[in-house]
Amino acid sequence: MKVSYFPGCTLRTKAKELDFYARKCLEKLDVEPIEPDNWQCCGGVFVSAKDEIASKLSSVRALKSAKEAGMPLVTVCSACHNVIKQTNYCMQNDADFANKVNLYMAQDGGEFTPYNGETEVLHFLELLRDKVGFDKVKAAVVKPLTGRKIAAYYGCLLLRPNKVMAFDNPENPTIMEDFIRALGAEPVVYAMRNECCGGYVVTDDPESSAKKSAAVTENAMNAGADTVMTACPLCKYNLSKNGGAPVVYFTELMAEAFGLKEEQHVTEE
Amino acid sequence: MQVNEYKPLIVAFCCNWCSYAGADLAGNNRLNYPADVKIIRVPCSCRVNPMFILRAFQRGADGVILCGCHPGDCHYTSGNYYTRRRMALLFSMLDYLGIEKERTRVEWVSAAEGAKFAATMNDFVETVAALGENKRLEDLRCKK
Amino acid sequence: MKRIGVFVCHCGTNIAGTVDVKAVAEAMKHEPGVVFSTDYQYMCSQAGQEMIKAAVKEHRLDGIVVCSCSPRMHEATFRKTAAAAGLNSYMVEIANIREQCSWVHKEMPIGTEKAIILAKAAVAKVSLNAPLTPGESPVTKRALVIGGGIAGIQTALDIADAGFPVDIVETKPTIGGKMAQLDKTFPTLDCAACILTPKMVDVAQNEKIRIFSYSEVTDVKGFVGNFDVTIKRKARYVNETLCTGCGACTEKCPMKKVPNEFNLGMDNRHAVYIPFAQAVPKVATIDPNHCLMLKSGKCGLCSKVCGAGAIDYKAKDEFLEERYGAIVVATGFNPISMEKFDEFAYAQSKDVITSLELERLMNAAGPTGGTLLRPSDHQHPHTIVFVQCVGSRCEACAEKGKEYCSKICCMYTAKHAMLIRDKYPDTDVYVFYIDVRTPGKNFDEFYRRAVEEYGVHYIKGMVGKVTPENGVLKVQGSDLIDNRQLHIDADLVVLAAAIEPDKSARPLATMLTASMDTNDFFTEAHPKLRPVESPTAGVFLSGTCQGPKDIPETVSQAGAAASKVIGLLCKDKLLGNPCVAHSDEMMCNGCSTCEKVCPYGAITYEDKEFRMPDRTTKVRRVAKVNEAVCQGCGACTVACMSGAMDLKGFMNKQIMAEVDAICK
Amino acid sequence: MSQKNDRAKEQILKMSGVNPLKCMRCGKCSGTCPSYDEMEYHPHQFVYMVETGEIDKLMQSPSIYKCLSCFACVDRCPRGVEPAKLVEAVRLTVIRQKGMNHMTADSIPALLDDDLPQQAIVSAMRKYSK
Repeated sequence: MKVSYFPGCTLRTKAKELDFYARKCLEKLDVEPIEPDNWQCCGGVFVSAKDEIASKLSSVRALKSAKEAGMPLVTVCSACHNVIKQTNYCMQNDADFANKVNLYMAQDGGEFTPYNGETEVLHFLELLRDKVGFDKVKAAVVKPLTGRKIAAYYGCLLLRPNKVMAFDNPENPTIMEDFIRALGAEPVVYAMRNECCGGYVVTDDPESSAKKSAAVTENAMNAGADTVMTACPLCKYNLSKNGGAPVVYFTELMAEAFGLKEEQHVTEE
Repeated sequence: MQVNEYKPLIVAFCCNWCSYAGADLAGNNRLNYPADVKIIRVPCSCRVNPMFILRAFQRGADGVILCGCHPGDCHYTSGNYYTRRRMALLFSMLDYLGIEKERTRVEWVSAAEGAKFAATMNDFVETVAALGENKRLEDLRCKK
Repeated sequence: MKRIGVFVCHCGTNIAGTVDVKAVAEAMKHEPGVVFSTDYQYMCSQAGQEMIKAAVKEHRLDGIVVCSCSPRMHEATFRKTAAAAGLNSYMVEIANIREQCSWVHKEMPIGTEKAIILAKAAVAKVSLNAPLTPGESPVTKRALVIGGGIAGIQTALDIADAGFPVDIVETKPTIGGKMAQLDKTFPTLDCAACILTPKMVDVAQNEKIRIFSYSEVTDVKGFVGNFDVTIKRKARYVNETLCTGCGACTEKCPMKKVPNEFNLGMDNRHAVYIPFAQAVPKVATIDPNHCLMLKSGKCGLCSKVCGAGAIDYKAKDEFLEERYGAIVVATGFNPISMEKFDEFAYAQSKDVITSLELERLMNAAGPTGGTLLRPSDHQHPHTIVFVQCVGSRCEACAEKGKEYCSKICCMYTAKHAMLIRDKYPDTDVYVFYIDVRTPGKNFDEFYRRAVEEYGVHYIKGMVGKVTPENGVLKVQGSDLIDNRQLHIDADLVVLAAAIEPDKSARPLATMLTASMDTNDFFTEAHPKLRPVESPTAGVFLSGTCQGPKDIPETVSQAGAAASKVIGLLCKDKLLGNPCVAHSDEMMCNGCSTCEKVCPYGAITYEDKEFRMPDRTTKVRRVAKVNEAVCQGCGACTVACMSGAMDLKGFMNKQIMAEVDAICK
Repeated sequence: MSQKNDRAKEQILKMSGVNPLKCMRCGKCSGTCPSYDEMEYHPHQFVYMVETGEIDKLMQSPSIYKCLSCFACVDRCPRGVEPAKLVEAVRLTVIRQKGMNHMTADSIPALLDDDLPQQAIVSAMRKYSK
């Protein structure tokens, strides 16, 4: 299977391991990730204002190139996923917005075909659940994470707004727990797993995000977790800074279970 | 609302049990739709003979809409299924004859869906108005 | 040529406000066949009807057009008027210039123009009307009540009281419904079981009432007066007539860990069980999903201990066919699933419960014997938070809850809060509310007592998140009056879940061809004037299947439905619908197409002799419509290729005339 | 209601696509908001004050920088009102004015620590400046 693979900027810098292990695992699962040419930053956060057009063009370009390649667009970072999926939803449902975007894009030069949200946007976890299958993930495990108690942290970006993301039940999601089970570990369910870590507000009011992150990790630890798992670099940053629990990316855990972690290490530059 | 003065002539066949009651409910709730819509009551949408629709177009109707109970809810159990199949055929034949598909429509409106009735009529009138007058099947002998 | 009279109604200003009624009456004078045309303030009034009668005599009218409200409103009225004036009652047509004209258009010229066109169409139709005589059909003097909750019980008792036999079909092993699960009832706080169980016994002992428990309606055919109903009696593996309800089988059954539905899964029952002590009928039922004998053939203990020899592992589902004159739907409600509201942690914590679960926790016959203990650790809760409107009053497109107000939650929450404070004064009780809705006799007084006498903390706001942590439920909510966010450490959180119609209602509505609203509540024939009748003749509505209701309202509606049923069953004959299909033998070619589309099997064929022009006779196969069975849908008229089939009252030429009048 | 600002109200409604009249004043948004205590005006007040046209007060309040865009209020609102989109529209109305950036490129170096992901900076610039 070939998929269009959108890494995003953070995965090229501070979150190299998220990307690195993702690719390693895909190899083992017979999925070939193909990076769109000249992809640009998704913008980090989706601006909900209807008149905000220019900042969403980079997402549309990635979507359009996936459409042309005839592949679903797979994202790993929660933030990229949220921005691209929400942008795609606007392209499908807001004719005025789509029209304006297409007018902009027509100026890119070359032969132009309008884009109207045809691409399927998948988060890496959705790819595993819906296309690869957790059975196949389970079968690829060579070193099951037996005995580990892992608390999945969803945060906001993967789940909300649910009308758009349609990722899982936003109040009682199960995809990450099923993933953890497939790796042989025990998932820890706790209420704060879908509450916000404080997000980008850390740049403006670090105290605010410290409070929120601490509440999340505390709830996870009290529920008996030894590790917190996330898909988002910013969540990882906030949670690691403000709580005692080790926070790891889901791809890293998967690589560990697949027996790929010892052999390969991210090279620090 | 219409910028031009052109008023389409719309004939709506409504089944007695669901859609006619839905139209009444739209009235009870004072939900406006254009007066261009004229309703003919039939016991069931399956009572609508294709001849009636052809006649309407011959006589200068610009659009014809059939409203019946939702599939599965027909007062006569299965009448609306006949409607659905018959009209699919008729409408594609009409399309072939030059009566655009947008001028004909089958819509399911229950007795509880006054709002849907009004919204459907607003949308249909707007769609037909955008197409302009139907001249294709009009029988000139009927013209005054 | 007909002599037609046109009568234009003002309906006060309802019509006259948007339609120039005088102009309509004037315009109609010039229509072919119209010999008289006038307008009047209220046509449906006594004076209006007298005016029509007088005009019929004076102008020798043989066709009447009334331009007024919807025919669904007053067609029957004006038909009676016509009959009283000596006309055939089917010589009347209504032009709907209120619901479909004056009420939906705003400007007088537009409304008037359309009213004139609608009136012309009615005149065109009535000039082709022919007198019709309805057929008669007998009435089967027996009623069916579907659902054995308080609504069904009350309806059945009232019908039986009038002397008519009634059958109750209930899907559960016992009648009693939701009310049997309740602890106390508002606003009088009498115990639900104390007032319900005597009624259940009355039903069991009433000679006129048969109870088909553990049964379902699987098919309905026929029409008012003569419904043919198929009832599936699910195999209960216990012979109902032999079982004495002693309970010996239950005691010996080794399968003890089956979640008990009656206590909403908060404790267990056996695989062979009697739902509760006062069950009616009091007979055991074997749950085939859990019975060892039925699943693996190894056990048979219950059969050994049953002194009456009632156990029958080979029992099969049975199907009964019965004929009824009237059907009452009383299928009731259920609380909605809390799956999409897990911000309240219902799936995560046993101590987050619904109000119905709380009823069982407070009930002396419930899993805790009536002591309020939290489900997780069986400790007494000291802080309890109630959340109102969980899933009620949700926007439709949110797809989480229900758009309507569930009506009963404000009152039962006040009741719960009050009872808890009464029994356990050391408990703090908080109620988060959006609005407190108490329209009912002694309802607001009751709610105020909860606040003033029992010290229940009512907070105007909503809970946003419940976080279970270290055995405590951290409740985060808003207090809009104090403009602050509250954080309460609670031991128990009770959700007032919205109620929805029972899932069996939708397929049943399809079988009965009774209409439903978008929320799957049955619709009434008229929201104000015919609230207990379905638009489908002979089908009546009782209780929450029609909309959210409390017990007093349900009981009054149940009685009202019963009186409507009695009114129907008292009749010996019913007049049918004369608007039925009719085949022109001279045109029919006997192709059988109409027979295939008829949903009622009303069309048969016969070989008939015809005299040919050359004086020979020829036998031809022609269609014949059974007018007592035909319901007048008209499917056959369109299917007929030779144009022989037509529908009385909605003839081809009549509808054509309407089309022509509109498109002129 | 002296502080009515109808022009800004119209702009904000258009930009956000929110209809505050759908609000039934249940307070669930403010019950769920994780940043409630940091805010001067709370989510339900944003809805109400936009409806009444008291936009100026909202524009001057630091509350507009406290919203996490976590969308919990949007998902949990029983009426589909989407308060977060109103907060965003008010904030954009402010920062799109000349010289009203809440955060500038100059202030970024001070924020940097070794682990802070780019995502945070990019997002902050997008949310806090034009």
